[in-house]
Amino acid sequence: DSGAARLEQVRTLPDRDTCLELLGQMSLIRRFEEEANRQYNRARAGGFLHLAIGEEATIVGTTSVMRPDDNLIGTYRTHGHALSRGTPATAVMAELFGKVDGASGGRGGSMHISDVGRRFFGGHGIVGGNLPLAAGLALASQYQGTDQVTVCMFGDGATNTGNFGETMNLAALWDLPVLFLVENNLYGMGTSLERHSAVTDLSQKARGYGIEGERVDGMDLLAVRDGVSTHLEQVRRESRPALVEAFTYRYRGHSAADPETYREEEEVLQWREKDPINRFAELCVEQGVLTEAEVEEVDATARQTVDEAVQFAEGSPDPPLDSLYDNLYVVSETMGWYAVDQRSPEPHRGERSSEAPEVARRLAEEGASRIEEREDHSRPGVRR
Amino acid sequence: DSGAARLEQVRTLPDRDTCLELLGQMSLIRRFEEEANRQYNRARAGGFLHLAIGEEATIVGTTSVMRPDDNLIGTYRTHGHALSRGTPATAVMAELFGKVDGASGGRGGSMHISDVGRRFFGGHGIVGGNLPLAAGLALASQYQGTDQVTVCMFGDGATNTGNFGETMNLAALWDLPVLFLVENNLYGMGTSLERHSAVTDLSQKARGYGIEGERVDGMDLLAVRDGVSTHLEQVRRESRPALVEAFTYRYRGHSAADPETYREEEEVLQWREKDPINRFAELCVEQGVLTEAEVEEVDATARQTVDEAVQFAEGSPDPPLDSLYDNLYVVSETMGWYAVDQRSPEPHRGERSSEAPEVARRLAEEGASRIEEREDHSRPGVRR
Amino acid sequence: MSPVIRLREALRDGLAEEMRRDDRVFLMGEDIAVFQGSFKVTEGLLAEFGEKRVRDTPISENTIVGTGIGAAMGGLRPVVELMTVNFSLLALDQIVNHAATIPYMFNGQIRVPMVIRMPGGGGHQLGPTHSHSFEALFLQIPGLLVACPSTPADSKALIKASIRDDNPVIFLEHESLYGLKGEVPDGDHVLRFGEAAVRREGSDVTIIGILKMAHTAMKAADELADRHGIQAEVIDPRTLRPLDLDTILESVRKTNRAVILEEGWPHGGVGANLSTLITEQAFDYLDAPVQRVTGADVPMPYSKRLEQAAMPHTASAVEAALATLEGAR
Amino acid sequence: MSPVIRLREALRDGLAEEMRRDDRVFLMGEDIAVFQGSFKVTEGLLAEFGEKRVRDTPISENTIVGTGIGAAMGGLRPVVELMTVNFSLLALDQIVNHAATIPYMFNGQIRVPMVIRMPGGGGHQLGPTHSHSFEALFLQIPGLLVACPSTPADSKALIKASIRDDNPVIFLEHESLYGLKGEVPDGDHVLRFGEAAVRREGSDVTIIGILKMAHTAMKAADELADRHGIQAEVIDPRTLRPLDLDTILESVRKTNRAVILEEGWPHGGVGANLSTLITEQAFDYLDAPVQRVTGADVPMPYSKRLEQAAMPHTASAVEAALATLEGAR
Ligand SMILES: Cc1ncc(C[n+]2csc(CCOP(=O)(O)OP(=O)(O)O)c2C)c(N)n1
Ligand SMILES: Cc1ncc(C[n+]2csc(CCOP(=O)(O)OP(=O)(O)O)c2C)c(N)n1
Ligand SMILES: [Mg+2]
Ligand SMILES: [Mg+2]
Repeated sequence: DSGAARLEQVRTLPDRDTCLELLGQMSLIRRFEEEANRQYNRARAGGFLHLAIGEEATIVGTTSVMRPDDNLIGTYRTHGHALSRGTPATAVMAELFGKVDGASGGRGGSMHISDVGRRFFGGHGIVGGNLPLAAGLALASQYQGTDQVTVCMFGDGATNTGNFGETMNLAALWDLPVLFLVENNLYGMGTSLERHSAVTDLSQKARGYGIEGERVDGMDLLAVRDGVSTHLEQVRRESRPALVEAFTYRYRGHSAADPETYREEEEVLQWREKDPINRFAELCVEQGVLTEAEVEEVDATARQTVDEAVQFAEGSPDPPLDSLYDNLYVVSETMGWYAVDQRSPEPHRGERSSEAPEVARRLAEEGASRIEEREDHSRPGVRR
Repeated sequence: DSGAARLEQVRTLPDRDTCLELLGQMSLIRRFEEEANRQYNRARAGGFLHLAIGEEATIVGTTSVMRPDDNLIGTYRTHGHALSRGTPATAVMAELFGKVDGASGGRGGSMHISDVGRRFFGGHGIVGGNLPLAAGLALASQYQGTDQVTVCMFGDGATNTGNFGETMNLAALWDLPVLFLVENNLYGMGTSLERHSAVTDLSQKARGYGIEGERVDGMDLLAVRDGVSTHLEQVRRESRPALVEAFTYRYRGHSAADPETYREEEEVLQWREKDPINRFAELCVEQGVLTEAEVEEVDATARQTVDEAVQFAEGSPDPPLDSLYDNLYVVSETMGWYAVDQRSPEPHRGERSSEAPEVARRLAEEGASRIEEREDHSRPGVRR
Repeated sequence: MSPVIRLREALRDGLAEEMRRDDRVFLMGEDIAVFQGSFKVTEGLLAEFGEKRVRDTPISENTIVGTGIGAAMGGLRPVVELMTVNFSLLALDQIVNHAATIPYMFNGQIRVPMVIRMPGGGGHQLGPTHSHSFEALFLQIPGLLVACPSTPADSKALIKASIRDDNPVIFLEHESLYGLKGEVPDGDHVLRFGEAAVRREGSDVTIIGILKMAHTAMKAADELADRHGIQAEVIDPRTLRPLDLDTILESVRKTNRAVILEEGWPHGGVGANLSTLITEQAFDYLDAPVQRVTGADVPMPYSKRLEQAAMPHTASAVEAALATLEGAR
Repeated sequence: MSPVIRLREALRDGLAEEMRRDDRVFLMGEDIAVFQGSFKVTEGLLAEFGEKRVRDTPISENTIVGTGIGAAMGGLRPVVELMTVNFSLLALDQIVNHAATIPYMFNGQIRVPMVIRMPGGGGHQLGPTHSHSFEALFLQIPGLLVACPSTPADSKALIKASIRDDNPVIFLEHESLYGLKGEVPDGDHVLRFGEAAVRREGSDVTIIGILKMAHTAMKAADELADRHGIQAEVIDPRTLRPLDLDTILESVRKTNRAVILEEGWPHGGVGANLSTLITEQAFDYLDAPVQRVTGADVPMPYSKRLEQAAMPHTASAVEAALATLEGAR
């Protein structure tokens, strides 16, 4: 197809500064994810942890051709998306630590990173849930007459959700300026593409709804940049949705708790051969744009940024307990008050924000019971 | 396409008895729907009333090539589907009247006709809701190793529901023996096809999920029979799903309460030209299979069947009030009891079945208040 | 005297006024534009505001709501109509996991100023899939506001408040009330959330009802006065989130008795919640257990006779009120 | 003595035994086969029963449940796993408008014998979209049975009952309890729906809790005894539909006090329903208003500290119990 054709031509690198920038972003994502995994195993980060190691070219290739005022929305695997949009590693790491300085104030965690100021609208835990939101963001741009494009990133498994068909149809019907970017890493959790999707050429699914699609090599930064920018600008020009399927792979398990019994080590090794970061770095050196030493330096910088992020996150305080009910509602003219206890004089325990500190004190005493829980079930996904 | 091609060949009529049978079924549906509308306007039938006048060839063309042990499931526009599956007109009319002898015991009404004995699994009020049910019925056949096929009928508007994409994918992925039959009558309520679906060739939507589709002339009984039987038997042989799009039209409003401001009378008249019943009757006479007189007689029989159905429905009693809670649960070994009042000694009013008759007596006294309601809002869909 | 109009017209006027007032306000939903709304609430709005601001959608509930959420995140103020509350079950993921959650989850970085209108309720023989009352479901969800007006004036004032408010609002309408006529004052009247209305003063028993049941409560109060010489105080909460519990408690502390009317199912219902709140806060004032009058615990049957038997009525409300007074007189 | 196994193993054994017993029983859900279940409940079942009876599905919640319903209508006995209860919101239309409704709507012509398993609950920092407790939502729906076991033995006996039962069953599991060990008697033990367990006898106050809260109730009872010399009776309803109100009322009539623990949101919750039922039926026996201990009225925050502050704990239960006894001693 045209994509494959173009692939051969686009071996020309952007200017040196851009190359440094791109390599830097991919390296940062890689090192950040590795560190996040360490911190998770040390129980500094809780919940589920979904790493994008191996998908760096898909992420950076996409975000690097977006305009700052374009919108981005993604899934629960979006540490890298935030980083490449410019969210400081400190804020992302602090979010994993559940700290007050986290990107979402410690409210969302790994699955719900957000940075609205940089037009990264999250970070969503419900598979397929971000598709209609993307359509809405695009509708807002269209309605307001701007030429912003909304990029909506989701996985191969998400193409089986009802939201996929509904949103493809609505976006096509209303000519919404949205680019759907499928991060096809060949698995939905432990279920391989051909075992979860009747049609494995995912762009064909979109075509059924009148949306043009193209597959790009998600392990090749230049190919992703070329494919995405081409469609992104077409979407911007013609205000019509498009779908790009980036063929990529996650080296790690679905989440940090994944025993990975569903695939062969051999398969993972083969994909590691195509490593997007090495591949790009080698190309830069080959073409004399960067030296080996500079490549080393880029990686060293990434490592240091991540180390600083960890220090920052460790130093950042927990959200204050009396902030428990903050930002649940906007109080205004039309809704002058709200009360977690429905204004009852004797609130039910656990309902009144001012009681939170009390609850906390109790918890301290209860430490034992909670520790026992932790031991036994704190990683619900893991076999014991 | 192949359908159009074949269309020209299939002008040969089946044997005389079959012709009589087919014409009889279409006439019965037509006369039944007309009478249902009259009864609705007399408030003998309540709720919403969705008529299939104009769609008789699509219905009969499909059901007449199914085996008695095949499964059928449809929408809220399925009086005709039940009739052509063999459900007595008396039972369907009694259901519209909400009587105890109704096909669903008066529990379901016009939108929820059912006749499980004849493998008509309803009659479903939620658009798109019957698609997964059909996949499940087909799975049961596959699991049990029978060669039954499940036919799932739904409208053009239903192809925009999340269930459509989800079910197409699952049916294709699991090779389920299900035939999806789209009754494309060009409108979802008051919204025309091109205003609700980005792709108006609905079979293309299914192709996106790996399901072959074909469009047939839904106003031509022979074309429907040919197209459906071809795909039905292929589904049976190969245990793979297929989709047939019957291009048809409803002469009447979406429901009896529809002012039809969204389409031109002219358009309706043009479609009436293609009337499926006249068309088939004329063909039968042309080819000397039936005489004018016989065609008249078929219609007269249909009218009489409908008159008898009305008499039967009028004579059938309301469901007894103390049956209000019947069939809510199956009581058995594993669930020895259930109580609408949670076995409380003093049930909340309206909760205990034995109280229902009391409630009824009260209602009689309250007549006035209810009548006022009727006047004012008993047809919520109608402008006042 | 203010003009007398129907509730559906009051809603339409409220929508139109807010659309004139704020360009960011737009409507989307199934058959709201060309068809003018299956209950004719949006009649005439396409003509006045055009296709950009009055948008027909495909039948895609979860995506319609989700698109509204995204549009709100993008700076617009969508009013989404779900044709009936029965179909909101298809959109509950977007309503709960997204609309209600995002402002809190992203720690106030962004808001979801949208309204989701939903007609509901029984009484028209629409059968088991089309007769739900889900007030009790929505009042559970933190992050949502829940409006349930019962009069034309409140409907207009509350839809205006809902559109101006920055929180996601579930706006419940009762299909039986669209034709209801009432005085609606001209001008820009906005009703704040969390302010119950005392529809009738009385000292013997407090009767609480929302939507259609607010009217049933008034009928019951009249009958109690006429036939039994009992003076009931009638309260219409008007919004369930936030809930004006103070006004309710004040009344119950005066009457020492309460009856709650709701059309929905009995278990975990609006009545169960209110009964618990009242009992917790006014236990020592209660001379009798709070009584609930609810719909029957069954899917709504189609048969008119069965449907009416399954629905709560004035007579049941009167009986419940009398039960709270047993022995008292 | 019976073997001691973990709750997840008890569930798996129950599933396996019923699958051996009845060929019509099969499992379907996301990642239950090759991945062996995200909480490892279905571990080993693909190996024993093969792909026909242990089926991985795409991520299509509404269709997964609907396909289960259709298969049940077609004569099979599906056990559908929704990966977590949080995603059940996407399937609620099929659960409520179809599974719960069809047997009634079609007047008993057909049944929907299926089980829908859903892990749920908070405490693992899964954040606002992944920590829901929806017991209060499902108990509202007529036509459904609702099971919520708290021990390995009950889990096995109830999953077996659920599979054999001809009604659609919502089977709720708590993610914190999968690792819990307990004695599970060998052999074919089936627990009937609607039979609460009295976990501990006591005369001073009745504490009621389900799922994880059943254990919190026991801890609170121990603390009440050790530190305050108060004897609490602890009841685990085990099923919410039907609900064994008799056992609860019997206890409350004895203790004259009740505390209800639940992890979910306070408004319209399990506690609100139980508190109302108890107050209505045992008003004259109550020496104090029924107390509720609930989760906080917020989407569940990720921060461990905030999450723990939002969840109910033993200390809150103890305090609530003491509140019912204020003045009494
Ligand atoms: C609606 C919904 N169902 C199930 C899940 C559980 N879940 C989380 S991620 C995932 C797999 C998604 O796979 P894919 O879309 O390919 O994205 P990937 O994780 O591979 O990036 C599943 C099933 C969920 N979060 N939301
Ligand atoms: C999920 C859902 N949304 C909306 C409705 C209201 N509604 C009933 S029929 C209908 C139009 C359906 O059109 P189509 O699928 O083309 O079937 P037709 O009525 O034309 O036969 C709508 C919107 C519904 N019943 N269910
Ligand atoms: Mg994937
Ligand atoms: Mg149609």
